[in-house]
Amino acid sequence: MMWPEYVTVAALISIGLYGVMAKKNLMKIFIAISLMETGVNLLLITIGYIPEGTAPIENGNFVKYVDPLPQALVLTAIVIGLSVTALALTLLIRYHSKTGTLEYRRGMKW
Amino acid sequence: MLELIFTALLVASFVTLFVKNGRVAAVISLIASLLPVAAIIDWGNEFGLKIFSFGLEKSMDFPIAGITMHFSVTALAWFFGVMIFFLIPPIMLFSYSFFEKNRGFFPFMLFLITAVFGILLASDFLTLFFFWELMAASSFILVYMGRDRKAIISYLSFSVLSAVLILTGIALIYSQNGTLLFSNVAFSADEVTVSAIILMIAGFAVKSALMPLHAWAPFVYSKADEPFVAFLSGGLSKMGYYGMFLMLFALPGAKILQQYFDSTVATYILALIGAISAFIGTLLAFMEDDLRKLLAYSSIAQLGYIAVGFGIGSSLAITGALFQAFNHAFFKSVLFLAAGAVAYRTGKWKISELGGVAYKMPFTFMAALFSIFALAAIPITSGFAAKWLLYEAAVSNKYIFITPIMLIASVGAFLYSFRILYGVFLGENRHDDIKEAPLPMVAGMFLLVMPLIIFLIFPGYMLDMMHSALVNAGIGTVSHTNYVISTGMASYNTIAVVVGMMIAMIPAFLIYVLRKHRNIDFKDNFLAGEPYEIYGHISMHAANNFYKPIEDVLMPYLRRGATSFYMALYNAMGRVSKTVRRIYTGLSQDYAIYVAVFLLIIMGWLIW
Amino acid sequence: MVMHPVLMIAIPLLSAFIMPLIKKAHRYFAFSILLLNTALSILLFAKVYNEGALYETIAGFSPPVGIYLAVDNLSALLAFLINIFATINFLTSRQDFRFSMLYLLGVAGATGIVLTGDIFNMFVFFEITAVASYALVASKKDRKATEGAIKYMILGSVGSVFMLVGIAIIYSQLKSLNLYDIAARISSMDTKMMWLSFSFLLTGIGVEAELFPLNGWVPDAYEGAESNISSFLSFGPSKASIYAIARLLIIFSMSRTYELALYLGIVTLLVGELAAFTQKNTKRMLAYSSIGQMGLILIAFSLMDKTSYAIPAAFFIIVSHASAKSALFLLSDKDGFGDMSSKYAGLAGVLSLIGMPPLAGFWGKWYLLMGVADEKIWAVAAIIIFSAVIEAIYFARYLYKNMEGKESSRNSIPAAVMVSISIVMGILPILYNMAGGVLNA
Amino acid sequence: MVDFLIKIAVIALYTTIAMLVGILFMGIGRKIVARVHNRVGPPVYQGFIDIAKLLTKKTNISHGWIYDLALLFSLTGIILTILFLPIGGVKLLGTEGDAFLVLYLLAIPALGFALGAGASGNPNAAIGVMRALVMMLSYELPFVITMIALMIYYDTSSIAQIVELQRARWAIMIPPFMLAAAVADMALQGMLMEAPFDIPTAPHEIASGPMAEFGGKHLGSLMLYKAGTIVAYTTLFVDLFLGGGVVMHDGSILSYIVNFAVWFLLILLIFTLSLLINASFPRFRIEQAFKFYWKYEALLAFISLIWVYLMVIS
Repeated sequence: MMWPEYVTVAALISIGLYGVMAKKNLMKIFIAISLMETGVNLLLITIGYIPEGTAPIENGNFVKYVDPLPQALVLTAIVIGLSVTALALTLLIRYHSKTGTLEYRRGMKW
Repeated sequence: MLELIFTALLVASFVTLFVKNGRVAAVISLIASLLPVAAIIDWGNEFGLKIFSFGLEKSMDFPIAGITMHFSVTALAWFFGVMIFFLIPPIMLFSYSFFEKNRGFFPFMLFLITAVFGILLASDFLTLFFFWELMAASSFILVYMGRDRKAIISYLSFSVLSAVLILTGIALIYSQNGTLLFSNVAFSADEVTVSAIILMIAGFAVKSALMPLHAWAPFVYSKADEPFVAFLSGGLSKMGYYGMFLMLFALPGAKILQQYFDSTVATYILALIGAISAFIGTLLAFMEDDLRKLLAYSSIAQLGYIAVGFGIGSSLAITGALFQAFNHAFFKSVLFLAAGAVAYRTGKWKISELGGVAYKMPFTFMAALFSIFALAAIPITSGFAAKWLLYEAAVSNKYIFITPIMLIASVGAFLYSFRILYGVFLGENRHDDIKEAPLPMVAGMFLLVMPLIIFLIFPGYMLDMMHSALVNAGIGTVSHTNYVISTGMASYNTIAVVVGMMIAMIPAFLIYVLRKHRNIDFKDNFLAGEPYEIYGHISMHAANNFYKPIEDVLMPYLRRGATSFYMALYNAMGRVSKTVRRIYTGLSQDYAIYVAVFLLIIMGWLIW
Repeated sequence: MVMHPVLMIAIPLLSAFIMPLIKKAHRYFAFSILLLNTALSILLFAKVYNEGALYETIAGFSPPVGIYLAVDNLSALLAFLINIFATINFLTSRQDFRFSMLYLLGVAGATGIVLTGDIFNMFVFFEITAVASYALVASKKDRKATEGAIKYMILGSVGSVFMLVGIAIIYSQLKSLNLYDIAARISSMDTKMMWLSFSFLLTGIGVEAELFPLNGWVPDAYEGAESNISSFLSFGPSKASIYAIARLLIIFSMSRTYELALYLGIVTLLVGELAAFTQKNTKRMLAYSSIGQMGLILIAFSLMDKTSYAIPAAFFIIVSHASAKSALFLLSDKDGFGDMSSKYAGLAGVLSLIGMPPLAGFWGKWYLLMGVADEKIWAVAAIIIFSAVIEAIYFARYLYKNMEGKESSRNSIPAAVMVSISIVMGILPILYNMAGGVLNA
Repeated sequence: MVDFLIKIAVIALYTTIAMLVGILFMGIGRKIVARVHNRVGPPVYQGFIDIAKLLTKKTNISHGWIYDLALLFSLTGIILTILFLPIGGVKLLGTEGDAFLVLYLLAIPALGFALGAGASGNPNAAIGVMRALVMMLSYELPFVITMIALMIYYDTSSIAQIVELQRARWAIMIPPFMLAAAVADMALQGMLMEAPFDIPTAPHEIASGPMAEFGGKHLGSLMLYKAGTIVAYTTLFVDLFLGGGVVMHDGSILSYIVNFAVWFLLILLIFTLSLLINASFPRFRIEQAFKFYWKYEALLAFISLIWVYLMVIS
């Protein structure tokens, strides 16, 4: 049982979610989202991790190794997260140029 | 051959969509609209109208890959076909002059005809419903061209209501029977079938503008193009009754209802609703100032009688109902067309603004006069025979509520008849610069008046035409000769009425002929020679608030009608909607909270 | 003819990145790619229809480890729909090469969601579509578009995180990402874990599939975006996602999940239709109406385990909604129907949405109510009737409001073509052998 | 053929007599009202003088063919109605139609009259017609209900048949029909347009109401129509409630004469009753009349109908 990892995952996602729910500043919201993504990446890694396992590379000592698939998944997820963050930042720049602030003010509603 | 007729109608519809000139489109439509008429005449050889035959098949299975649409003509469909398709060529003739530009009336009217043709020929529920919806769609487009907000909203919503009710009914029947073919459907007296029948009848009642599902009719009738409204009131409203007849008698729904409730209460309610429609419709009609709205309420009233007939359900009543349907198809079409012709020349709809049109448009007036006689059931047109049959049926079944309501509604018809006659056609001549409607219009109206006169003298022919439909449905027929209808209660001899009238006319005629008279403009008479111009600013036409005294008495009772109920419902829905929209606060933080809460809730629900 | 379904994903994906290189001819190039993709989807459908469901591995790994495409009748059809609508919709584009690029990415992603047989792959395609959509929404560059895109993005990212959590939970239990493999072994999962992963996945996908209450972004993004992009959103990502939810339901094939989906569908339907009822802004109204329609589709899918009408019903509602709503969004770029074709396209679109023949919506309504009546769920029937009437009212108002238009829309011809697809599908429901067997039973 | 000619002759004879009786009644009516008012009044044959004068006038003015329709329709319609009513047990065409037919035939002259009034172009005439029509709507409701009660009781709608079935006992002898007859008599008051329901013609108010513009042969024929209505309505009442005045059933010549005499006395009685009410009451406004008929009269009529219904089904 690797409870510290899972607790960390839960904490990261919860903090991120709290940030998304509570923060007014858009930058902070996107930081919170990044936090959530990190949390879920950690979750994936943790799932694939086997205590005292080696890297999944054939080198003679190929008996107990960590699951390679989650690592591949995490790589993909990180890339996606990066692209989302990049896009988010460009949008924030535009938002700032349109409204002069990053504090979210209600525009469209109902 | 049958599919050729469908194809030809659709092709004509498609072609007219691209014809800009109204006259050309009218000619194409007129020719196309003769096709179903020809088909009806051909089938007439089997059902009692022997004119000519070219050997059209009577049934057809039309497979579209996996689904087969079943078509076959029944005696009932044939009778309704006579009622509806004979209306269309005169209406098209009328439209020849009415539309200079083709604004979309002709293509969708032809589409509508195709749909009606399909409904009448359908012999399974899928085909019926498919064409029913096609009818709703194309008639909605025609309503849409009337450009009125209330008309569009009410027509579409009521059409959809009717469609979903019918569809639910069909689905229930299918789930009970596993078949959609009329011939294979076997009803049994259980809740599902009974609710299916009631749902479908409610759905059909929307189309026939039965109260309280009539709220769309005044708006639609008063705003769409006149030729279409003539067909809507004359033809399409009968489709609802076709469906009802199908459900109640052809597939014996009435018997099932009777078995299930162990009494005739369900059909009695239908009859009562019909009578109340007739009554309230009449009251609303004579207080109306807009000519088309008046005619709309009058349609609601006159159509109510048909429901009474179906509700009573005896052979007498159903004969009367079908007869009334036939009459209404023709006289109401003429009235709407006449209203259209008047508006075509004067551009006015308000009765209080019209007046004296009869002096300039005598032929239009004559056509309208005849149909008003039919509407008021005066025994010099066929309108009386139908109502007479209904009264006989109601009295012989000892319906003590329905009979007086029907009768008094019919008396009320005199009131609005006079409102039309006086307000529009008689009284002060306010239109010196108009002339008679164009020939095609007048010809169209007179063609439509013809049946009313023929079936005045020979109501027996009408009863012969519906004979096989009634026999097929297991309903007896009324004993009759060509001109005598006899029931258990009394008999009605049309020849006696006609000959008696000729005899009775002698003294009046002698007085009229023997004493010469000279014509004087009425202004000279009652103004006693004073120049009319000094009264120019005073209206000599007592048409504003014509029935004001009785309106004051009745209006408090009629104000809270079905329409205001629907309006209240609409407003309430609007308030609910505004509340619901508050959910979308526009704050992403709130949305994130929703997501989190949703996650927690479904997690909780699933795990515990 | 060698027909590998992966081509349908790979070709637009690759050509999307070629776009910046051929700035000048980008529109023709992108259009021909979309056309090619449509042709491929027809071939794919023909193949699947004749030979049955198709399972193709990619890059030589065999399942359950390798990436894997699974195509059955419905997914081939949806791929076809997405591609053909994308092709037609593309005709209206007036933006620069960046638009073409993002658009192709979005189409590739949506097609991928439909065709994939691997749950992580599905996630990746979701992200591709989503990122492309965020950017597309924002491409209008005004304040509203930016705001809509930001909201879309926030919710979409949260959703994707949840989806990934769900995938991780499944993987931790079954060590498999293959949908069929998961479906086969789902019962061996720990029940709590199973429900946990289902909740996360449903929440994640539900954001894209516009389910209530995850759809806060929908009205804002649809309102803010350019009209052809709103149109894209309504036939592309949303339809692919609702299909993904249907697959999810099949995988977790439990009566509780279907029940949940039914409730969710009903709530979504009611909220969407009611919210649309008084909405004055046309695009927003159409967006709310989309939400309602998604609810209807979900209701249809939720009856999958009970009645054979469910899938045809859902399919026809999808067709009707994808074609008609997209057409209406296309027409929403101008106030009112300025010319004949937009008028008739608008009319036909509305008639299809409220289920009138000969349009696809008719068959959707027919099969749905047949299914509901078959199951005798009266409350659902009543709610469908109620929402149909509500829908009729606000669409009638929409038609009235748009009756007169000063300027004719350049989108009117593509919109008319889109609607005519609904007509074709309505007249020939049967091409797909899905409507069969009802009358002949 | 001979039968047919005889029938035509009988019809002609009876209608002529009926019209003459009607004209006579007009004179009697004026005399009675005058006596109640303590005046001398015109002679009993004043009606004949008036009509003869009007029909022989040299200057006749018309306002077009629709205006002439009034003349044709009103006289034709009322004579036609009389043909379908059994008079003193003689069924002229009474077996060829029924009570419903008679109700609707009565509408022909009314509508023709209304057409003429409308065509005369005088707004006062239109207002008069409006009042007449509303009055019609008012009194028809109670009247129709009583008629339905009779039809249900005798299980026939034919007036001739109803007269036949009253051989043993006149309808008015049966308790519920006493009530019904009282109601119908009040309705008759409206039908004859006597006070308190005389607002449609409103003799002292708007220049004779609908007839404002009529003169010469038109007015003459309208007076004939008025005479006809007196006979028609009172006969209808007598046929429905008083057995048509039939007291002898053996079919001899004497029975015809006796029956005719009884019929004459009965309609005179009914008419006199109506005149006495007329002479002693002021006038209702139109909405008051409407309320009176639809509230109280209709209620009473309905009570009698339910009473009859219960009698029949038990």
